[in-house]
Amino acid sequence: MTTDQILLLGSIAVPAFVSIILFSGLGRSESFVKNLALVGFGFPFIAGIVLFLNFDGSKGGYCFEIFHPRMGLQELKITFHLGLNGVSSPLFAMAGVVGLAAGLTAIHSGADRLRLFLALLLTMQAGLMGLFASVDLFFYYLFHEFALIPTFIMIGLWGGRDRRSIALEITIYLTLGALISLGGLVALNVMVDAEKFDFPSLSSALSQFALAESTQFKIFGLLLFGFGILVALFPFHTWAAKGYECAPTSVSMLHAGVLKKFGLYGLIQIAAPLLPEGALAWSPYLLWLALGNIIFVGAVAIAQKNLKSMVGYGSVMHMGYCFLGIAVCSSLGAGSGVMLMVAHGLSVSLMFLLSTYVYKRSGTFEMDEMGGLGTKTPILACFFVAASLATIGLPGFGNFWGEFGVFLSLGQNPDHHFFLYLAALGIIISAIFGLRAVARIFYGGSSDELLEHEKKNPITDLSFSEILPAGVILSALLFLGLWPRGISDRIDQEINSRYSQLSSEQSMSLPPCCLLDKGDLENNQSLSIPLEKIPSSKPSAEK
Amino acid sequence: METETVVFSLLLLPFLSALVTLLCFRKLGNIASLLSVATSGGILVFSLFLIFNGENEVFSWQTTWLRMSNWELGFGFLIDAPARLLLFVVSFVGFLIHIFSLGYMADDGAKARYFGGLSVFMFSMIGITIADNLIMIFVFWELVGFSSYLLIAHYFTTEEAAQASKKAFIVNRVGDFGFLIGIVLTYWTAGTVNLVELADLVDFDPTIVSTVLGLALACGFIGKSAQFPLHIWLPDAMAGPTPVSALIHAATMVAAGIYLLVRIDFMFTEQVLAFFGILGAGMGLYAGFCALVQRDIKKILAYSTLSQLGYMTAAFGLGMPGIALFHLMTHAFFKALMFLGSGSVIHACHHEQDIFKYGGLRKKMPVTALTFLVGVLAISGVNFLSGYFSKDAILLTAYNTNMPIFLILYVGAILTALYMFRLYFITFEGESRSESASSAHENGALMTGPLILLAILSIFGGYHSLFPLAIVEPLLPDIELVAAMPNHMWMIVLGTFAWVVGGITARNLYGRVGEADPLEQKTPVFFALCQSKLFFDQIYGFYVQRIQDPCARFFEVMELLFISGLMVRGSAGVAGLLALIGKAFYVGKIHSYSFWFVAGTIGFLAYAAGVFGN
Amino acid sequence: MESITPQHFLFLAFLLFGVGFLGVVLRRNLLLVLMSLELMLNGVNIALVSFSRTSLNLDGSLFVFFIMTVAAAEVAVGLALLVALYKKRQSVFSEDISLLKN
Amino acid sequence: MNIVDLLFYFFATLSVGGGVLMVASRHPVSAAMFMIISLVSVAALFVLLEAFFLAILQVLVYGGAVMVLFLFIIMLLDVGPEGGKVSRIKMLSGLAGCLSVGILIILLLQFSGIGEASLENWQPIQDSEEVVGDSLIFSTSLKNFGYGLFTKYMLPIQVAGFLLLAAMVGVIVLSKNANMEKEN
Amino acid sequence: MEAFLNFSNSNIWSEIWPEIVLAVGAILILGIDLFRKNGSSSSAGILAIILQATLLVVHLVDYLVWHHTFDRDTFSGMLQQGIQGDVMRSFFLLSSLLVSILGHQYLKGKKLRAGEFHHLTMLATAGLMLLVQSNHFLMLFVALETVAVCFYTLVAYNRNSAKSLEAGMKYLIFGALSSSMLLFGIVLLYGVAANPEVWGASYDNFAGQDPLGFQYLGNLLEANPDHLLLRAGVVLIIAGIAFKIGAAPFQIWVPDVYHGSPMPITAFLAVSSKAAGFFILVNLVNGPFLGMADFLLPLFGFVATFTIFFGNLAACAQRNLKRMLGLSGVAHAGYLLVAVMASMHFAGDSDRAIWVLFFYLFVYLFASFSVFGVMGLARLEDDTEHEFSHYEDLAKKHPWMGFVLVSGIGSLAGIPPFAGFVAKLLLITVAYQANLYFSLAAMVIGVAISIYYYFGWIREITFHPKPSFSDEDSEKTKDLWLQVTQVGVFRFCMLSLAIISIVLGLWQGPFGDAF
Repeated sequence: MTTDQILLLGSIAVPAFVSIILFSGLGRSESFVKNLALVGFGFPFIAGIVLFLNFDGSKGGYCFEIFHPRMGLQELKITFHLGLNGVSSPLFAMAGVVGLAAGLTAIHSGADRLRLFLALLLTMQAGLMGLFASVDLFFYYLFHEFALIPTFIMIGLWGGRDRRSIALEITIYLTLGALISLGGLVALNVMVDAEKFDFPSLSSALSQFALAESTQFKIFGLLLFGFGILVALFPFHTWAAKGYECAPTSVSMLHAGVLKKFGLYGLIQIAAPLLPEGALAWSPYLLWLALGNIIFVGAVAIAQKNLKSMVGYGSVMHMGYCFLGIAVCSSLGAGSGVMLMVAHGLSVSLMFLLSTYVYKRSGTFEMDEMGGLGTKTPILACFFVAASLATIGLPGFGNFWGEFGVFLSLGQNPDHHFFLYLAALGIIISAIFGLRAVARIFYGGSSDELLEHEKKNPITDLSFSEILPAGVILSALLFLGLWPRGISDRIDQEINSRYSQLSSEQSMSLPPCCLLDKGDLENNQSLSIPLEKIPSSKPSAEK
Repeated sequence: METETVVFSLLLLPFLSALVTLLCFRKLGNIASLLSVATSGGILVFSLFLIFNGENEVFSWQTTWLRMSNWELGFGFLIDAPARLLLFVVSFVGFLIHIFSLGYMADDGAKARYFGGLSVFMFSMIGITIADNLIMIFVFWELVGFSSYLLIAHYFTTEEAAQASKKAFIVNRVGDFGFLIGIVLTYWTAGTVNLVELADLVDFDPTIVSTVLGLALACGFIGKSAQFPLHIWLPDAMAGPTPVSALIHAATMVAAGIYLLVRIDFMFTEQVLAFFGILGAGMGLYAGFCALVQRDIKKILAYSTLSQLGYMTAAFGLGMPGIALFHLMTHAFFKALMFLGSGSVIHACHHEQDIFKYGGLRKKMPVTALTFLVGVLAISGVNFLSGYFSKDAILLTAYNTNMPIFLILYVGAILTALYMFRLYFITFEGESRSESASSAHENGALMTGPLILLAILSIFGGYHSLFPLAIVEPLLPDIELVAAMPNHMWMIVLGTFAWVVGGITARNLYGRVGEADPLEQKTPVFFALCQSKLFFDQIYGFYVQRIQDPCARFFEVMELLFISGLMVRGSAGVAGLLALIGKAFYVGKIHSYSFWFVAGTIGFLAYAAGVFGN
Repeated sequence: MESITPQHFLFLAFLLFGVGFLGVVLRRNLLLVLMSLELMLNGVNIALVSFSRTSLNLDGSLFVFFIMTVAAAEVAVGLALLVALYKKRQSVFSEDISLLKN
Repeated sequence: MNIVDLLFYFFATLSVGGGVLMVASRHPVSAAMFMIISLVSVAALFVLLEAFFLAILQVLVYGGAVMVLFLFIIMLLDVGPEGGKVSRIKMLSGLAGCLSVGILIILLLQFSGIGEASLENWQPIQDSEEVVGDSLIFSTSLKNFGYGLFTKYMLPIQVAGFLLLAAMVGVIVLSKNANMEKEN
Repeated sequence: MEAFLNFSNSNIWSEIWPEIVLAVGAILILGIDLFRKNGSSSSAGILAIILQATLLVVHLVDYLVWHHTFDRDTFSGMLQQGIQGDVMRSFFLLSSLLVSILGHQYLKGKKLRAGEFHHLTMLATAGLMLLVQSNHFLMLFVALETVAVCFYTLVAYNRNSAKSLEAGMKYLIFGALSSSMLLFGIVLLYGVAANPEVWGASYDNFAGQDPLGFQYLGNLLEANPDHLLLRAGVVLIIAGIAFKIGAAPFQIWVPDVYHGSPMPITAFLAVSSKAAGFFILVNLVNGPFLGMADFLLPLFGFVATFTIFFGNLAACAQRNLKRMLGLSGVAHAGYLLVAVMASMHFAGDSDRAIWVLFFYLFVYLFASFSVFGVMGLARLEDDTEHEFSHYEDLAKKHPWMGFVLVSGIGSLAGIPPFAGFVAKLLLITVAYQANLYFSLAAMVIGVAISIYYYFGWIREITFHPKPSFSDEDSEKTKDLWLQVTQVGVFRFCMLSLAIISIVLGLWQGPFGDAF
């Protein structure tokens, strides 16, 4: 085993092991618990970053593979198979970053029964790291469940208002989603006669015996709606805002930031490449639903007066872009979707973190009862403005590239132009609610309620332990925004090979410049063939 | 020195300055301000180096920024003639305004934030200037919007600034929405967004461009340059500090829209150009009327900016991008001058902005008054001042090519003189009409120095031959075209007539005023009409309050009612109802249970007998 | 036995079975319910014996023997239960024996 | 119609009639009496079918043991006729019961008409035949009966023994005095 | 005489040695109990536990080490023995061992006599073991009735409680009703099988065949899948078995009987009785009834769907936990019916689905006994009235009980780390392979609904009932729970059940690749 493989395995095993220690009740002192938990969150972070940097996508496929054929159900061809590829390694690193931030927040949250809280959160972290590291589809699902179940418990135990009923509702809703997607995965397992139940085997099996289009349509539909419920696809999104509003901050961060990417990851990495015809057949419907996310949920977000539910709806809204990226069925769309997933994971967890900071100072999430916090907490205001602008897709933050790429991919096919126009409206909608929140919370004068609250609880600016998690996430976002190539190259390499089937059908609509050599343009006198006559099948990838 | 090193330094200097300010000097306003001013000085030096070093050649440099599937985005620079001009304007005016800010913001509590914001602005503005592709322009375009947002919200504790900053950003986003779509469409029709390649491609195959594409791209310009119908944010943006208004909302950022048009002028069809002509002329006239009745000194200047931007647009629409740039340059000088002058006045009068509360300031602030007068004369088109050359070039072009546009522009010119002289007379002449005005006195050299420099430029800025060729190179072809046009004499007469009429009318009307506006007393209906600004603010207010927010609430209700209610709760309710029915079967009596067995047996046997059609 | 066919016996068996079922469904007296159950078993017995006879196969008749054993055992347990219940509830009517319900 | 037919119809009517009367009678004792009539007529039908041993068993086990047990319990508990007035709900549920069981019976009777039995004459019983293989031949003699039980059905018969044991233990458990257990 | 000898020689009693040992042991326990007139009856319990544990181990060693895996007919075709029967035998032995352990604890608490209890439990288990191996309808009937008679008494075992007696009465009446239906079904099959010509069934080679044996009936049904009388017989038999497994529309007795029975017997009913029913059903539909698969599948589909929905929906509204578990058991029966359907679909390769069924049953056993075991520890006034509120904060008061209970519920609900998830996964897989999409959809919806009540219970156990910022008076409520720390064996058993649930969820071992 190389160091990298140990890191990969450790990023799952260390948090899991720490959480077992915490569950078992060893070590009484609080500082021991906190330090141990820090180790549990720190290791995946370091592993994520190191593996991200060490990742070498030039060969394509998976790196740092760990394979164990005897672990898992032989019957269903399930094997234990870990590894990272171009799509999963950025997400893996993102999970590490958000996990550390959430962990730091939890450690300093002062929740009662902190040991249990940290233990559950670490279980979740282990699941999240495992999710993105799994090559085998069953373990991918299993790790997701490992991350999902602590969420319910944590919402139920440490949640806000109505936590018990909301925990129940979310549990039922998400279990339904998880079951449907499990059904889809099982269908894939059954229908494809592959050697193993992981992506490479499935795709090589499918390349020999492709499934019929109707079968693909059904399986993709199952996966789409199953994953869709988990990702809060319109109109199955109502659990999200409610749940995030109620959940403790660290849980909201991990769930909205990382866990929710499970479904999108599944669609981009597995469903669409394996079932290209199914994806194409579903694409028109998915486009409409994604539009529902952007326009409908966006409008709902505008109407919110509660900060946390606004953030919740906002995050649901931005999921619509990722779905659009999937719906266009091109490598550009999917790749941009992945970039957006990474950036969105960071930005939305930052938003949840900051709204809790605001809550700590103002004692409320109602935006009407705040105002003028900017003078009292300039650093918080600074972070909040940055996070809001990141969320609404300001260039310089990672979200912009994802969104822009999605828009660009929508432009490729003239049939999608209608969706391009409406989806682009989202940049206005998100600006409206994002800036409105900033204005209501930080600008203007303080409301009477806030002044009243301030008398009892003096408002202080962010402390170092609060800046640290926010700073970690924000710098990651800035890195993505300023040097998008850092992740786009990896994603591109992987996605291009996965989506080769899909994009071959769309090369017709490639722009003329891609079909021309640059040299021809410069001395265009020598070019005597009219543009129309250039054969349209000439592939673009051969640059 | 390698050119690309210089370009990178030029771009990164303000960025680093902003970053350092953010991280280290948040609480040390003085250091931050000095850093920022030094930065702007550095920018000026680098810019001049670039302008004069390039031997008038086009410099371009490129690297891959992002590669995704078949989309490859370069991060590159293109420093050609228009870029040099704008680089000069931005760095020079920017530098002066930085210096002015030192005085103006001397006792502000949040100097660090202010100067940090200025640095961000310089960074993004330079980015727009030297970007070599549309997506990069878009990136910096948005960043400029962000810095504008940041600086408008400088006095964020006031409700006005909070709303204005939000409005500016959102309205700009509306424009960017179209711009974005335009870029996407451009990419998929042309296959590139690189300006040079695009130009070559259009040259090679003119069918690529279309009216729709042009209009979509123009949306960005409309938003940023505050043209109809997205002009509403600019007057509100005056809530920011005055130097910011001078720099961003008068001299540079709003002009970036025109610059964008110039950069992609090959993308516009005849129809789009005609549209620009009408749009610009209309804006010139409309903003003039609005400026005529304003009481806030900065708002008058803001509307005047709108009007002058209209002139530039019209010039571009008439097919004279060089002239538009020319006016951009002169306008940058005199409008910055006037804004800074107004800043000087405001600063002296303890942030009083109502012109009817001023009066008689000429004696108390002679330098400011004099330089301001230069600005007024320049913008009114007084002969042989800078504004005269650029504006008359526009009018002459219009006269020779498009009579209706000329007529509109000409009325606008008279109006310009009228409201500018009105501003001058009410502010500087007559008696002091308030406590703050009477106690005003001249500001220090940090503030008057830039005024004087700008005044000199406002006087001589129109003589393009005075400038080094490297700067004015892009103007020359169009200026020569205009010079070759007929009716020069006739235009001199008409031009002189315009400013004389405006000036005399203003003298008569406003020479001696009280607290009330004499125009309101004489023609109340006309005044009210002008004051209403054709109800645009009301329309937007109506849209927000009566359409957008109710819509959002409606969607929220729909969500609660149908999705969360009917779909989720409803299915839960149905399940609950069924559960209760299921529970109701359990009455505990044996004979009622035995009915299930009867029913089951009947059902099974019936199935066996084929009753259900098997 | 000339005109009597196995159908006749089957018919009779069904009738007895049905009548027994009717008793189970209708009667509230648990004693009578138990009796009705016996009646149902009797119906089964008739059918069995007639089948056994028509096919000259002894298995059916042997089966009857077992059914009788089972019936007796069931009745014994049932009546013991009934007596115990009666001691608790002073009733053998099914509407009185309905503690277990929602 | 010969005498056998007549006997069949007679006993068939008697057994079904007894059953119906049993179900309909209000007093448990009279119900038990009707039940005995029904059971004995079933025994008679067994005789018609030449299953003499089973007929005797029927009378002994059912008529003798089971029904006596029933009567004992009826006496012991001193159960009276089913109570009081017939309420509307009871009427309705009774009606529904009759109706549904009626449907059930009709449905069942449908099945009995199946196949158009081709049996013209009942085959005579060959008592003397030796038992061969797994199939046991119908016989009136006890010998064959015992033979079947103790060869082929050896295991079931043992299990049936345990069944009776279980029933016995069950009855003991259920009828032991509760208080005595408490003392233990 | 020669024939007699032939028959006798085929009766190799050693083939059913576990059953014999159990039956003899049962009599032994009864005898010991008789002689110990008033002593504490715990010795009977301990004896039963030791006996069954030893038997279980020996039996496992017997068939796992000595590999009696071939299928064989014994007792002149009464039984068919083989690997599946052996697995089910160990299933019943394990289950009855656990019932004895639970019962031991229970009887001590209730001060009830132990001898008869263990006697009947062991007899019932012996009966169940014969039941699943029977290859002949007469054997099936007799074994079934033996089990039933034992159960009638066991359900009413707590004769001090009117509820227990009432449950016994209800179980008896409906049991008798359903067994007469089953019987009638058997008789109809027999009637046609013994003389096919009379009933217009086409089968000529019937001489010398056993008309109640499975093989012959299988051939007959395959030849006459449209014969109405045969169909009536088949559906009546299925109706009788549907009662046993608690499938709709014969599910109505389930909650009442579960409600009134003593806790160990509830578990026994839920696990063993149901498992036996399912195994018979699988045996029948893959043996004699296979020829009618096309006829039966729609019926099963309807029954499974109805069962799933009825069980889950009715369970949602329950406040009484025993009733709720009963109804959830109904829902589980529905899921298992899907596996039964899948096994019919595979015609010829039905083993896959059957092994899935086995795995599910084992998982269900572990989970149910965890749940009922912990529930049996509650010291309630009336031990049938378990409500959600009794379980408030159990995990905090008694972590190990909370752990066992949550693992049991989690496994029943099919939450991933627990074995129930893998069982459901396998079930979904075989259902998908058999193209049972409609039932699959019903199953998925049903599982989602079931989360409501399972999670509601887990919520009570783990989530602090009051908001975390105002937790006073949690000590005020009396602790309902026995301190069973001193009962090491019991605690050990419970914990190992929970751990097995988790281990099976992560590593399926022989089940993973046995089939």
